[in-house]
Amino acid sequence: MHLLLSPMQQTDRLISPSVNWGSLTPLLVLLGAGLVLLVGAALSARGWAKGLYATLTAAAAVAAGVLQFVLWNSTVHNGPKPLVGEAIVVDGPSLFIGISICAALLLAALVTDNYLRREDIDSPEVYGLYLMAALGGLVMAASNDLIVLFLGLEVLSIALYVLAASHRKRIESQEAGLKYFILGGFSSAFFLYGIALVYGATGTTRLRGPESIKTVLALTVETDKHRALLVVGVALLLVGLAFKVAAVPFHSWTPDVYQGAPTPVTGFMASAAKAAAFGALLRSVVLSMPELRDDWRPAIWVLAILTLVIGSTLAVVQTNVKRMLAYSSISHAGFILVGIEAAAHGGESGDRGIASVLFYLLTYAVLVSGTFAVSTLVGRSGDGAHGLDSYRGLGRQRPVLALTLTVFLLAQAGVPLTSGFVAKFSVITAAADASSYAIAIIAMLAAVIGAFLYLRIIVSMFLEDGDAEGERVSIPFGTGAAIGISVAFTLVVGFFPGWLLELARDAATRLY
Amino acid sequence: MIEVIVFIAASLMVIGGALGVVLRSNPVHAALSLVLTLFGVAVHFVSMEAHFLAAVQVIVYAGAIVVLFLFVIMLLGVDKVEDLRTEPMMRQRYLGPLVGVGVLGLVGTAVIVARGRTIVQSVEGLDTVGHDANVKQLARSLFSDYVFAFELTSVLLVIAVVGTVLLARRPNKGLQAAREKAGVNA
Amino acid sequence: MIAAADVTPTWYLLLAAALFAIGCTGVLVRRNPLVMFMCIELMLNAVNLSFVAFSRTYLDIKGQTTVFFVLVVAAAEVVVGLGIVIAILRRRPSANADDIAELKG
Amino acid sequence: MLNVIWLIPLLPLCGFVINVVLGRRLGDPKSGLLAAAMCGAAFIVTLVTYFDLVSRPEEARQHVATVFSWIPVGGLSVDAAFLADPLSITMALFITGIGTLIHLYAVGYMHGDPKFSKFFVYLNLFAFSMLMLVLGENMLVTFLGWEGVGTCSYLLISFWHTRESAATAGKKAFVTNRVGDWGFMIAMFLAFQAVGSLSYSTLNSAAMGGTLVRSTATAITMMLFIGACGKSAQLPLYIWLPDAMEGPTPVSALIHAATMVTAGVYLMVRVNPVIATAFTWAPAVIAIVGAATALFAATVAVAQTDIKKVLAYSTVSQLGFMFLAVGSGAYVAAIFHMVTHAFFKALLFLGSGSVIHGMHHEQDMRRMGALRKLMPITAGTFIIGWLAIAGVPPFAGFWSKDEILLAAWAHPTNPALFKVLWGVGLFTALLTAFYMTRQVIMVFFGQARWEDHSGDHGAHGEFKPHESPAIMLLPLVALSGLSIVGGVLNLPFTDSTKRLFHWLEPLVHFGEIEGHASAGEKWGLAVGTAALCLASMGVAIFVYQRNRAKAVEPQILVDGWRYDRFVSWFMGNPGRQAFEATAWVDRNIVDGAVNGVATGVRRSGAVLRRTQSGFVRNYALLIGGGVVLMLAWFLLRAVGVFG
Amino acid sequence: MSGSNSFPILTALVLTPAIGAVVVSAVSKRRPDLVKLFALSFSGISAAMSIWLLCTFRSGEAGMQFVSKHAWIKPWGISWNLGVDGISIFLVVLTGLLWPIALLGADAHHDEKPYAAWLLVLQAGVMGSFMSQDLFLFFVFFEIVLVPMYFLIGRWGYEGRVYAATKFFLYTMVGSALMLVGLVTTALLARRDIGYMTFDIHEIAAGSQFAASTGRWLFLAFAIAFAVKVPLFPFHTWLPDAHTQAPTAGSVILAGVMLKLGTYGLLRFNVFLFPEASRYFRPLLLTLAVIGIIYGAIVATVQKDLKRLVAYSSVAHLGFIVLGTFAFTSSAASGSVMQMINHGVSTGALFLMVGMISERRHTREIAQLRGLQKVAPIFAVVFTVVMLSSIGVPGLNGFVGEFLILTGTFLTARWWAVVAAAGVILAALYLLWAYQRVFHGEPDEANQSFRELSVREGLVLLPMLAAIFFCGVYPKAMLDRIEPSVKALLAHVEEQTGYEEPIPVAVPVSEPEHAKDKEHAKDTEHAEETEHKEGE
Repeated sequence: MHLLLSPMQQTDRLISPSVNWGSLTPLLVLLGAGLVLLVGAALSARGWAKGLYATLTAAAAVAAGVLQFVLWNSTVHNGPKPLVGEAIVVDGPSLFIGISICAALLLAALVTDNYLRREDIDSPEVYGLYLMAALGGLVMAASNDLIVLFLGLEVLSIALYVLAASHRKRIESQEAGLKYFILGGFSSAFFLYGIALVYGATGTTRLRGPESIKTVLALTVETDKHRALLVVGVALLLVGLAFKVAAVPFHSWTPDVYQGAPTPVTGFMASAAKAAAFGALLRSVVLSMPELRDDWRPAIWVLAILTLVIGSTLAVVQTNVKRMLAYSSISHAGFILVGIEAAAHGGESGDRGIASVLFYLLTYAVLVSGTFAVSTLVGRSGDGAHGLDSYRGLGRQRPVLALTLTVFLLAQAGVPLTSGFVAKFSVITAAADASSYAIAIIAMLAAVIGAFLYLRIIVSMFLEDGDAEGERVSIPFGTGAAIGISVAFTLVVGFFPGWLLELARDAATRLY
Repeated sequence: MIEVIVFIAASLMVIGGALGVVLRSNPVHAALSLVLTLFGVAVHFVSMEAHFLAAVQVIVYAGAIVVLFLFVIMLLGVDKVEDLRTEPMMRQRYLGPLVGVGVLGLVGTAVIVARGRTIVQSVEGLDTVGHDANVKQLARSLFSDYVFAFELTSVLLVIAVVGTVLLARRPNKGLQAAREKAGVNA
Repeated sequence: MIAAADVTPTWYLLLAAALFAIGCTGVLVRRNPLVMFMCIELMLNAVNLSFVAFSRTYLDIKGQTTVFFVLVVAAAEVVVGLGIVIAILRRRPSANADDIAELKG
Repeated sequence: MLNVIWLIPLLPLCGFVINVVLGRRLGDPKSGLLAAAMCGAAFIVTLVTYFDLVSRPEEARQHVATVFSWIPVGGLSVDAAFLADPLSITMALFITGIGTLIHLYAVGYMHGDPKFSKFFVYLNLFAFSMLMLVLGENMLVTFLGWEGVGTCSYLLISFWHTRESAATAGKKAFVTNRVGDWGFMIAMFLAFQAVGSLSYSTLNSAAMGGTLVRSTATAITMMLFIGACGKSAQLPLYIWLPDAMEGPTPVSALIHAATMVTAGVYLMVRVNPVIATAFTWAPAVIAIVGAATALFAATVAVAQTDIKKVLAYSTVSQLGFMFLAVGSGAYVAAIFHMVTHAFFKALLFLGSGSVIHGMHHEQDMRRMGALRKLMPITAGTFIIGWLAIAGVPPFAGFWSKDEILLAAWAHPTNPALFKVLWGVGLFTALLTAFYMTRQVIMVFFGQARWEDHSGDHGAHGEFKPHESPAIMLLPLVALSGLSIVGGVLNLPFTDSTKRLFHWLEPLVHFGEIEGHASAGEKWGLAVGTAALCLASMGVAIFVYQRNRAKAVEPQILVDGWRYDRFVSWFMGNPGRQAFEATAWVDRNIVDGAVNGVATGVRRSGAVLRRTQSGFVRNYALLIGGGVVLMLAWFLLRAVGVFG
Repeated sequence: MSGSNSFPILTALVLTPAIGAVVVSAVSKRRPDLVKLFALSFSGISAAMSIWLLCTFRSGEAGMQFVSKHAWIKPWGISWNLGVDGISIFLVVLTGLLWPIALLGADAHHDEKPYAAWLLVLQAGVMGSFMSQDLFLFFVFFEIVLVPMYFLIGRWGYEGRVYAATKFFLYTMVGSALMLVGLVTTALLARRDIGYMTFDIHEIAAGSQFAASTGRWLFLAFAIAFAVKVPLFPFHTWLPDAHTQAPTAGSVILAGVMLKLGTYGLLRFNVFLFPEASRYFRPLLLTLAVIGIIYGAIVATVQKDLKRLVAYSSVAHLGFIVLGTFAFTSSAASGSVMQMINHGVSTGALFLMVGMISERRHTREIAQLRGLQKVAPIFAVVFTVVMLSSIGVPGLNGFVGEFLILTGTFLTARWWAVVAAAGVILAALYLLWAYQRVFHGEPDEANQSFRELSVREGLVLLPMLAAIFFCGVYPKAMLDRIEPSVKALLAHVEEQTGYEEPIPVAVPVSEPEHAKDKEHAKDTEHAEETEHKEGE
C-alpha cells in the first residue's frame, strides 16, 4: 500500500505540479473579473457607471461559460484530464455543471443590477461575491480532492452567507444570513470531520485517479478492516452535502434563508449553489465510492423520499411565495436525489442517472432563476411583497409577466413541453432503468402535491378578483432580459430537448 | 510514561476548556475557556510532532481569532450574561446533549472498532528528526500537491474581507451625504 | 500492538470525538451567537486534532497540511460571522439567537 | 307489392316530417287531416299488401323486404328490414285502420287546442313506430318501434304538460316501460348469443329445428315476457296505464287501448315457437300472470268513478285475458281477442272522449247520468261497445273471450292449473260485464247529476252537455259496426269459418296447443258464459239503475288494492332515501376520500410546519438528529447489523 | 402502415389551432372584434380539414392512415408520430367539429382573447392526443390539455371554479404521474426485447414480451391514469365539480372529447400494449364499469343542479364505454368506439343547452326552473331529442352504441351486461324526472320570460342534431370504418393471449342472409391481411 503515499523525496527542489493554464481559464476569468471589479470600484471615488458592474459580471459569466464549451470540445478530442496535480479535473460533469453555474450567474447578474438600484444599495462587492461564489461552485463541481472540495464549498458558502445578509435595510436579510451562517458552519464542521475520518481510513483525500479513495476502496474493500471509520466518514460527508443541497432533514435553513435573503440572491442560491452541491455529491460520493454503494445508496434513497414528500407537503401550507419556492426547491432536490440514487447503480443505468442529474441541474437552474427574477419584480421596492396577495391581479396588470411566471411554474410542476417536464422525465427514466420503481412513483406523486402550490400562485395571478396593493410592477431591461432568456430556454428545451439530453449523456460518460 | 501524563494534562485542558465554552454563561469567560482548549490542542500537536501547526494554532487561533471574538464582545457589548438556568425550549436541553453523546458514541465506536487497523504502516515516514523538517515538508506539500487549494484560500480571505466590508459598512445614506457635501465644498 | 501505556492515535481520536461532541452540544444549547461560533471553532479544532492524529498514524504530511487550510477557513468564517453579528446589532437590541426568529413556518 | 311494405311505416313518417316542418303553418285542422290522410294511405297500402298476400299460396305468404344494413358489426348483422306475413299484416291492418279513425276523431277532439299540429306530429310518429314494431323483421327493428311507441306514449300522455299529473304520468309510463325494455334487451342478447341473429325467422326456425337449447328458450321467453308485461301493462308493471289516462282521449283510445298495449301480446305470438320450446312452466307463468292481472284489474274497475279509469282498468284486464290465451297456447285466440278488443275498446274510449268533450272535460261519472238523450249517437255506440265487451252474443267480444276461456278449460298438459285459471277468467268476465254495466248506467242512464255540479264549472253560466261534431261521431259509428260484426273473423262453428285461424296457422302451428274439448263442452261453455254475463249485467242494473242494493265499492278497490300507492310510496321514501344515501356516500365517502387526501396533506403540512420554528437552535438540533441517525445506519451496516 | 399523403394533414390539424392560439393572443387590445373572427376561422379551418380527413379516410382498412413520423428526441427514441385509424378517426373529426360549435355556442363574458386562445390550445392538445402513436408524444398531449382546461374552468367558470379547476388538475395529474412511470418502464423493458429504445406503440406492441406480472403492473399504471380521466368509479368525483363549474364551452369540450382521452387510452394503450394484463384485469374493470353505470345514474337522479346531473350521467355513460372496451368482442369494442362519439355529441349538446338555460336564468338549480316547455317549445323539443338520444332510444345515436356494447358484452360477460342493461332504466328515470321538473308544469314568473332558441343557437345545435339522427339511423357509415381497426386490435389480443372471441354462428335460413355471410367472410379476411402487414 505504500505506493499510495505521497512522494516524500528528500530533495530540496520543490516539484511544482504543472499547471495547464488553458484549462483553468474559466476559473481565472471569474477570479479576474472579481478582482478587477473590486479593485476598480475601490479605486474610483464615485463608483462606476450604472450597470457596469452587472455588465462586467455578466460578461465574465458568458466568457466563463463559452470557455467551458471550448474546453468541452477539447475534452471530446483529448479526453478528460486532471489539473494542477489532480486537484481538479476537467471532464464532462464538471463542465456541464460549470456551465449551469455560469448560466445562473449570468441571470443573477442581470436581475441584481436593477434590484440593487431599486433597493438603493450601491455595492460592487455584491457582484464580486457573486463571482467568487460562482468560482467556488465551479471548483466544487470540478474538485478531485476532498480538501479542494471543502475549500470550494467554503468559498461558495461564505460568499453566500454575506450575500444573504447583504440587504441592510431588511431585517430578515440579516436573520437569514445569521441562520445560514450558523447552520452552515455547523454542517461544514461535520463535513470536515467526515473528510478527516475518510482520510483516516484511506490515507488519502484524492477522489479519483491514481492513489485515490476510489482505487483504495477498489483494492481493500474486501478486507474490510477499516470500514467502520470509513463509513462513518462517508456518513458525515453525506450530511454536509445533504445540508448544502437542502435534503430533509438537513433542509431547515432553506425556507428561512430563501425567504430572508435578497430575492436575486435567493435565485442564485437555488440555482448555482444547488448545482454545485449536487456536483460535489456526485464527485465525492457517487463517483468515488462506488464500492460502498450498498452502504450509502439506501441513505440516499431515504433522503430522497423524505425530501420529496416533506418538501412538497410543507410547501402546500405556505402563503409566502418565496417560502413556497424554497420548499419547492427542496422538493426538486428530492427529485435530483432520485437521479443520484439511479446513478448509484453504476453501469449504463448509472450513466443515465448521472445524465439525468446533470440535465435536471441545468434546466432547474435556469428555471428557478427565472422564477425568482419574476419574484424579484413582484417583490417591489423593499423586496417585501412576496405574499400570495402580492400576485393578485398580475394576470391583468402584467399579462406577459404573469404568463412567463406561469410557464416557469408549470415547468416546475412538470407539465410537458417545458424543460421541467423533460428533466423529470429523464430522472424517472433513469430511476426506472435502475429498477427503482418505488422511488419513481413517490417522486411523481410528490410532484403532484407540489403542483398544488404552483397552482395557488397561478390562481392568485389569474383567477382571483381585485388587484394587489402597492405600486405597479415595473419590468426593467436587465431583469426582463433574464426572464426572457429563462423562458426561452425553458420552452426551447421543452420542445426540443434532444440536443441537451445528448449533451448531458455525453457529459455523463466523459468522466475522468 | 511522560507522554501519557502530557496527554492527560493536555486533554484535561482541552476538555475543560471546551466545557467552559459550553457552560460558562458569560461570553467573555467562554472566549477565555476557548483559549484554554486551543492551547491544549496545541500541546497535543506538539506531542504529535506537528510543531509548525502548534505554533500556528497559538498564533492564529489564540492570538487572532479569540482576540477578535473578545474584541467584538467588548465592542458591541454583547457580553450580557446568558441565563443558562432557564431554557425556553426544554427539549433543546435534553436532546442537545443527547445528540452530542450520540455523535461521540457512534464516532467513538467507529474509532475503537477501527483501532490499529489503519491501512498504511510506516514506510518512509515523517521526518521526525529536525523541527524544521516538519515545516519543510508542510511547505512542500502545500506548494506542490495542495497548491491549488492554497490559492483557493486566498480567494477565501478575499471573500472574508469583501464580505466584512459589505456587512459592516454603514448604510449608503451617510456615505452619499458625505460625498455630496464634499461635492458642494469642492 | 503498542503497549497499553503508550499514547496511541486512538486516544487522540477519542479525545477529538469528545471535543467534537462537546462543540456540537454547545451549538445546540447556547443562545449567544458568538458562543455558538466558538462552539463551531471547538468542532473544527476537534477535526484538526483528528487530522494530525491520522497524519501521525500514516506518517503522512497531508493531514497536517489540511489543518493549515482549516485554520484559514476558520478564520474567514469567524470574520464573516462577526460581521453578520455586527450588522444585526446595528438594527436590533440583541443578537440572541432565540430572538432572531422572524422567519419561520 | 310486398316489396314496398316499407311504404306502410314511411307514410306516417312523412306525415310526421311534414307536420314537424309545416305543421304550424297548416294549422288546425289541416295538419290533422294531413296526418289522418297519411295514416289512411298507410291503411290502403296495407290493404293492398294484404290482398297480395292472400292471393299467394299459403307457404309463400312471407316476405322480407330489406331496406338497408343497419348495424353490421362482428357477428351481429342487423338489417333495417320488414317482414310481411299474415301476423304482421293483420296487426298493420287494424293499426292503420283504427289509427285512421282515431286520427279523424282527434281532428275534432283536439279542435282549438293551441298545440293542435304538435298533437298530430306525435300521433303520426306513433303510427310510424307502431308499424315498425309489428312489421320489423328482427327483434331490433321491433325494439326500435317498441321504444318509439313508448316515447310517443310519453310525449302524448304528458301532452298537457303544464298539468303536473300529466307530466308525472308520462314519465311514469316511460320509466315503467323501460323496466320491461330491460327484459326485451336481455332477450335479444340471449337470442343473439344462441342463434347469432336477431331475425325472427332465424330464431323461430332454430326453435322449431331443435337447435335452440331449452333453457335458453325459457330464458328468452321469460325476458320477453318481462318486456311484454311492461308494454302491455301486466302485473306488476301495469301501474302506468291507469295514470296514462291523463293524456288526451284519442291517445287513450289509440295507444292505451287498441294498439300499443297489445304490442306485448304480438311479441309473444311472434316468438311462439320459442315459447313452445321453453320449459312448460314458462307459459304457465304467463297464463298465471295474465289471469291474475285480468282479475285484479277487473276488481279495481268495479270501484272506479272516473270514466276513463274504468276503461283503463278494463283494458288491463282484457290484456290479461290475452296473456292467458298466450299462456294457454291459444295464440290465435289471443290475436282474435286483440283485434276485437281493439274495436270495442277504441269505441268505448272514443265514446268516453265524446262524453268528456260534451261534458267540458268532466270525467267523473258521479257527475254524469242520463246523457243518452243529449248525446244519442254517442250513447248508442257506447252501448254497442258495452255489449261487445260484456260478452253478449253475437257481439265481437263474446266470440273472442269464449275462445280464450275454452283454451284454458281444455288445456291438455296441465289441466288442474288451467281449470283454476279458467275459473278466474270466467269470474273476470262476469266482473267485466258488471262494471261495464255500471258505467253505462252511471253515464247514460239514471239521473242527470251534472246539473248539481254545474256551478263548479265556473265561467260557464249555462252548462249543458252536447253531442260531439260529426267528425268525432263518424269513427264511433264505424267502430261500433266493427264491434258488432268483429266476431265473424273467427267463428267457431265450422272449420271454414275459423278464418283467422287458418290465416295465422302457418305462423303458429308449432306453438299452438290444441285443446280437446267435445262439441258439447264447447257449447255448454259458450252458452253458460253468456248466460252468466247477462246475469251479471242484471245484477249491475239491479244495483245501479234500480238502486235495490247498496253498491259494494270498498275503498281498497278504489285505490287499486293500494298497489300503486305502495309503489309510489316505495319509490318516494325508501327508494328515494336509498338514492339520497348513495349521493351522500358519493359526496362524503368517495369524494370525501379525495378531499381527505388533500386535507391530510395540508394537516400534515401544518404539523410538520412546527418543526420549522424559526429558532436556529432547533434547526441545528434537527440536523444533529439527522447526523446521529445517519451515523447509526452506516455504523450498524459496517459492523454487520444490516448485512 | 399506409397512408402516404403528400400533405401532412395530421400535423396540420395539430398545428392549425396552435398557430391560431398564437395569432389570437397577438391580436391588439384595440381590436377585440378580431378575436372571435380569428378564433372561428382557425377552428373552422381545422373543422374543414377534419372533414376532408374523414372523406379521404379509406374505409375498411385496419391500419394507421395519414401517418406522419419524424424523429423528435433521438436519445430516447421518441418521434413525432401521428396517425389515425378507425378507432381514432371519428374522435379526431369530433374534435375538429366541436370547437366551432363551442366557440359559437357559448360566450366568454370577459377576457375573450385569452379565452379563445386557451380554447385553441386545448384543441391542439386534444387533436394530438388522439393521433399520437408514440407513448411519449401521447403523454405530452395528454398532460398539456390540462393547462388550458385548468384556465378555462378556473377563469371563466362559475362560483366554485378555483376549487374545481384545482381538483381537476391535481386529480388527473395523480393518474398521469403513475402513467409516466409506467410508460417509461414500458419503453425500457421493451428495449430489452427490441434492442433499441422506442416509444412507438406499434413497435412496442409487436416486439415486446412482458412477463405476466410486469405487464400487469404496467397495465395498472396506465389504467389508473385513464380511469381518472374517464372517469371510472371510484375516481369520478372530480368530474361533477369540473363540469358544474366550467363555462359552457368547457363542459361541452370536457364531455365531448376530453373524457374520451381516458376511454380511448384504455383501448389504444392498455388493451393494445398489455393484452394479457387486460384479460387478467377484465373482471375488475368490468365491475367498476358496471358500478359506474348504476351508481352514476343513481347519484344523478338526486342531483339538484342540472349540470351536475348531466355530469353524473356522463359517469354512467362512460361506464358503458369501458364495459365495451373490456368485453373483448368486436361488437362491444366497436360499440365503445362509437359510443365515444355518441356521448360526445349528445352530452355535448346537453351541456350546451344547459349552458343556454343558465345563461338565460342565471341559475342551474332544477328547483328554480319550471315550465320552460310552455314558453320555449322549440328549445324544449331540441332538448327532448338530445335527452332521448342520451337515454338511448332506438333510432337515435345513443342506442346503437349502447346496444352494441351490451350485446357484445353479453357474449363474454353475461351478468355484467345484465346489470349494466338495468342502467338503461335509470337513465330514463333521472333524465325524464329532470325534464319534468324543468320543462313541464306551469312556468312561474321568473321563468315566464325565458327566451326561445335563437337562430344562432339553433344553427349551433343543428349539426349535433343531425349527427344524433344520422348515427342512429345509419350507423353503418361509422361502423364500416371503425370495425376493421377494432378487429385488428382484437386479433392482436387473440394472438398474444390465446383468447378467442366468441362469435355466435348465425343459422342460415334464407338466401340473402347467406350472401351477407360471404361478404362478411371477405371482410374478415381483409382485416387479417392488414393485420399481417402490420405485424411485419
